[in-house]
Amino acid sequence: MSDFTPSEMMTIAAARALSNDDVCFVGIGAPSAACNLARLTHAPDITLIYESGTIGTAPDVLPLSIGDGELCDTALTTVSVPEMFRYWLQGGRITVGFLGGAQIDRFGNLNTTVVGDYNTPKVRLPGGGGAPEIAISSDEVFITMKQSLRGFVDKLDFVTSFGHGAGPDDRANAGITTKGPTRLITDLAVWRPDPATREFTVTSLHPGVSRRDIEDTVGWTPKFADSVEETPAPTSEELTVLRDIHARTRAAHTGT
Amino acid sequence: MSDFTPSEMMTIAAARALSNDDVCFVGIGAPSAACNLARLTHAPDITLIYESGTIGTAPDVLPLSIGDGELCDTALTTVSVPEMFRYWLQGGRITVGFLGGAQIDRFGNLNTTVVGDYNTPKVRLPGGGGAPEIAISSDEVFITMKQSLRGFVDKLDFVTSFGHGAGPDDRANAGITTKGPTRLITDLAVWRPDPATREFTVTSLHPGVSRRDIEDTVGWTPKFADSVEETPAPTSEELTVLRDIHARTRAAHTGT
Amino acid sequence: MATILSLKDAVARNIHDGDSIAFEGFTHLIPHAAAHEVIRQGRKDLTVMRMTPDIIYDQLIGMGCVKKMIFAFAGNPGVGLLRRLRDSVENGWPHRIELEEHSHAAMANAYEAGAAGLPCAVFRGYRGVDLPKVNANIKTLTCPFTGEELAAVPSLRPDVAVIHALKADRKGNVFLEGITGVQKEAVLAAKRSIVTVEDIVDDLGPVSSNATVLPRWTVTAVAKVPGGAHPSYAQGYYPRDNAFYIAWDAISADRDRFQAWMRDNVLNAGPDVFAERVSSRNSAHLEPTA
Amino acid sequence: MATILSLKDAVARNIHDGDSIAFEGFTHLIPHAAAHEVIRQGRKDLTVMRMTPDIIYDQLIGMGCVKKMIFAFAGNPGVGLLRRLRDSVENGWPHRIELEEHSHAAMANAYEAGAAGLPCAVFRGYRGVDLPKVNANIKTLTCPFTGEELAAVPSLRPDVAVIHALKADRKGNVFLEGITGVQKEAVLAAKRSIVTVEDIVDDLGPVSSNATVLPRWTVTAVAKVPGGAHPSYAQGYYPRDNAFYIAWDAISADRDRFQAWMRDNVLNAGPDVFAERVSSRNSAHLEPTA
Repeated sequence: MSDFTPSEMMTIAAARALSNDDVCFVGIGAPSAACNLARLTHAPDITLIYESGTIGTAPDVLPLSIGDGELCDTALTTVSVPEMFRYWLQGGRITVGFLGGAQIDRFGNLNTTVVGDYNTPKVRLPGGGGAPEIAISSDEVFITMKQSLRGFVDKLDFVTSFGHGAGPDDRANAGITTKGPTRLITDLAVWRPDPATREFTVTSLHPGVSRRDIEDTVGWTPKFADSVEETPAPTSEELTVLRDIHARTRAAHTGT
Repeated sequence: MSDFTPSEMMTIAAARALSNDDVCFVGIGAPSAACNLARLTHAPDITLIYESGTIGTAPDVLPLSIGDGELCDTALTTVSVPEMFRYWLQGGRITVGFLGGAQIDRFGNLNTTVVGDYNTPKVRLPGGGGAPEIAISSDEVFITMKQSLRGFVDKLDFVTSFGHGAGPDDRANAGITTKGPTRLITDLAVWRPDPATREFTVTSLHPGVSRRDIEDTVGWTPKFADSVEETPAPTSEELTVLRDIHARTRAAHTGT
Repeated sequence: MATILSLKDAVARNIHDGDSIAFEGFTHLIPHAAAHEVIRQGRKDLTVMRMTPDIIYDQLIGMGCVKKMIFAFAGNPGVGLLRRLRDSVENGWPHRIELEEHSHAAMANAYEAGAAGLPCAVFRGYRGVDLPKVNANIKTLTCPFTGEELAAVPSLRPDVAVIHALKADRKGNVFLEGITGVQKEAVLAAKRSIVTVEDIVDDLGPVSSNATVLPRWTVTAVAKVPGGAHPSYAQGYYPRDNAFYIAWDAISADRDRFQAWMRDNVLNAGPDVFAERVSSRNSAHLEPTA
Repeated sequence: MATILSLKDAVARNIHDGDSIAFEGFTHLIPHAAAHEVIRQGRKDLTVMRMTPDIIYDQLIGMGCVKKMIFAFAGNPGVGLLRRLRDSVENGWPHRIELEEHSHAAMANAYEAGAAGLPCAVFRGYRGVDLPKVNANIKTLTCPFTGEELAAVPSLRPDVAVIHALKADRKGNVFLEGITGVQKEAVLAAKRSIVTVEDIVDDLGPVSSNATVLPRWTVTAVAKVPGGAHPSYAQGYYPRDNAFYIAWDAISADRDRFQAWMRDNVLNAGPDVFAERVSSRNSAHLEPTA
């Protein structure tokens, strides 16, 4: 039970949220691991799409980039990037978009653009990439991030992709018809939006995590659901499959 | 010298107007014969594009439709129809668009939509197809039609594709930056737009054709250039190649 | 998610009276067998759309299935006019259909916009011509950067797209190649789709990594109908039956002859006749390559 | 019309100080050798655009070639931030570049609109976010049929597009396959184009009828540079050198180390080094398939 890391728990909890019928727009890092773990365990027919254009891909190792050759080699088909954004994302064919970021606020708005002022940034982050439109065109959005005071902030320096704005009507007011972030899966907990306020609320704590751990790692006063569950610990199958992927991936990426 | 038909002369005169560097958007019928005749005689490197998506095609027989399998089999590549209209035609990559029609006026405006009133037509013609945008996006337009009082009219029943409107400024006024119809090649003559008025003017009469023949087959008083040339008669090579294509085509289309 | 069905069931479950339907296929892969099944099942009041309504729509119109047609070029390619369409528009037989007329560029862009989930398509078109005067669905908008006025048409988002493809695998992933026209766009733009195929195979085989493949979860129903495009063609399977296109001109010229042909070849026939049509024509000189 | 040239001549003839250039390639087929040649020839004041400015733009920026960058995601994929870009933006070394920032969807649509000859791209995007507040090139327009407000950005139409492809034939027709990104759009949107290729062959061979082929008359210059995408990859020729991407983080972390690396591997080298890089890595376990 104690033989897993918070990072593994995060990936495994994210994988469990996916189903066989999902069509996922996968980002790099934890989302890629979670999606492929789901595919290799309980959701063998899940469709994974990377924004490089690969549709229905089934990589044996995790890609370092969103366009590694492995993704194309194992895909059902590979389309151009304009087509990916027009027909597949904007066309409304993605059930789950996965996002992460450098900063998140309690409503699931994300910042991957700058720390500090936009024109004179303290840290120039990579920018939004696909995120602004993944956030509005996917049926729903799952966010995976490790909790930290630097990342979980009261107010974003820049809104790169839209979550729930500041409350229940803000997506509709911005002309957005999709659900937005429905799960925030961290290394400590699973959060879901409060049905009334849309603020992310802890619904499940990972094994061994306390409410105090949550409070110490977010820059606002976190809300907890009326009944907070304990996230089931990783099964040995989940851990074995995940570690095997990571081992294959490390070997492939370091060229050993 | 007399051993050719007016129709053959029309096709051969049209073929001669094409060069090795042209990228032609080919229509069915006389344009297709002219373009392939050019390819098989003086312009072997001409690029022929059919709106079905075939780029750089080199059919051995003339297609009956703009999408016969022969076109795809011999093409450099075949793209989707939306791409054909967006990247290749609208993208400004066509040097010569070929058009014809049921009715033409003296400014090269064409009607392929209806004879009579639009809502209660005497004859419901096929409609514009690709013509409205071929007429505005190709660098220049060649028109091939057989002369007749029914087809060469003083006033069109319907403007399906735009030529020179009613004079020299009308293309610019409609927001069109391309040259428009620069040649009208008929079974009797070659016409070119008057540089000042843009009205089609006879610049070359086919062998054996009189001015009276022209006047008898158009529904307006035709203009002649200051010096009207005689179209050189078909060479034996031109005739042989053209007749060979037609013979191969007839055999293929009737299934014999 | 694709279900593999008989053509009869695929049509019965997915096409209803009053639906808007795109039977697409740009000269290649026109879904004739599926249209015949729709006629056989007596569907009515259909809004049909198609860039190039040729024989397939002449038959639907002549049999009275159509209320409205959205189109750009209505002709028997290389042969002439559509006589059943003309009889409807000019003489009201069997009834007068409503027409919404566009250019090819407009419809190609409108399917593309439909596949892309947009409400309208924007392109450079219709300048100087009369069609915008008779079609209220042609409007303009202005580029906010250059001030250029561009044409706009509503995106096409039919209830059902019907296409013919080369093959599908047993999961329902669909492969097409060659002149692919607007079929992929039509399927992605539609609420439901029916795909007839030459063959259903275990594996789509060694196709290009960029092959035109419709994933099973974008398709509603797949039905195997060998020859189902005839008299159109299926690249690598059988060529276009140009002689039939020429023959249609005479068949369709006369109401009685048209009705007799439809009775013998559609109403009293089934999807199986398509395999016979292409095998009798082509077995001598064409080997399927796939 | 394509001319087959050395890379040196292709760059000298087609890329000038002050040009706007799209070096494209979406993880696959990134034209590293061509960018190195541009650096070697000392081009300045370039406006560079790229959906995903990774190492290739970190190098151009660090060497002072860039005046302005139009981009959507500036990172070393899967590794971290771009340290030369950060040093320019945060510290002004070697000088501060101007940024025009978009999303991937916006840039993909903007290349597509450029290829399509349109002045702007129209899509559903940028809702609720801050980028439109800091980028005046993000505007809106309204669908004339539904009233929906859509995003608009200017189309991207660079002076020069630079891409790496798999092969060309001797006439200059170019073939690419796999993850094709926005390269075809970038070439068709540009005034001029340079294409480096793994090989120049008599005939492109038995490719799919729908293969991604750029006809010779859409390309300005073709140069054979085997390995020219390294550390990116060429499908069927050599894999992505992920270890190099990881190593770049340390090389680029320090100004001196960066300059030494550029001196040894770019300024004092030539296009031939790329073939060595991929052959030494891959000959043991990878056979070119084409």
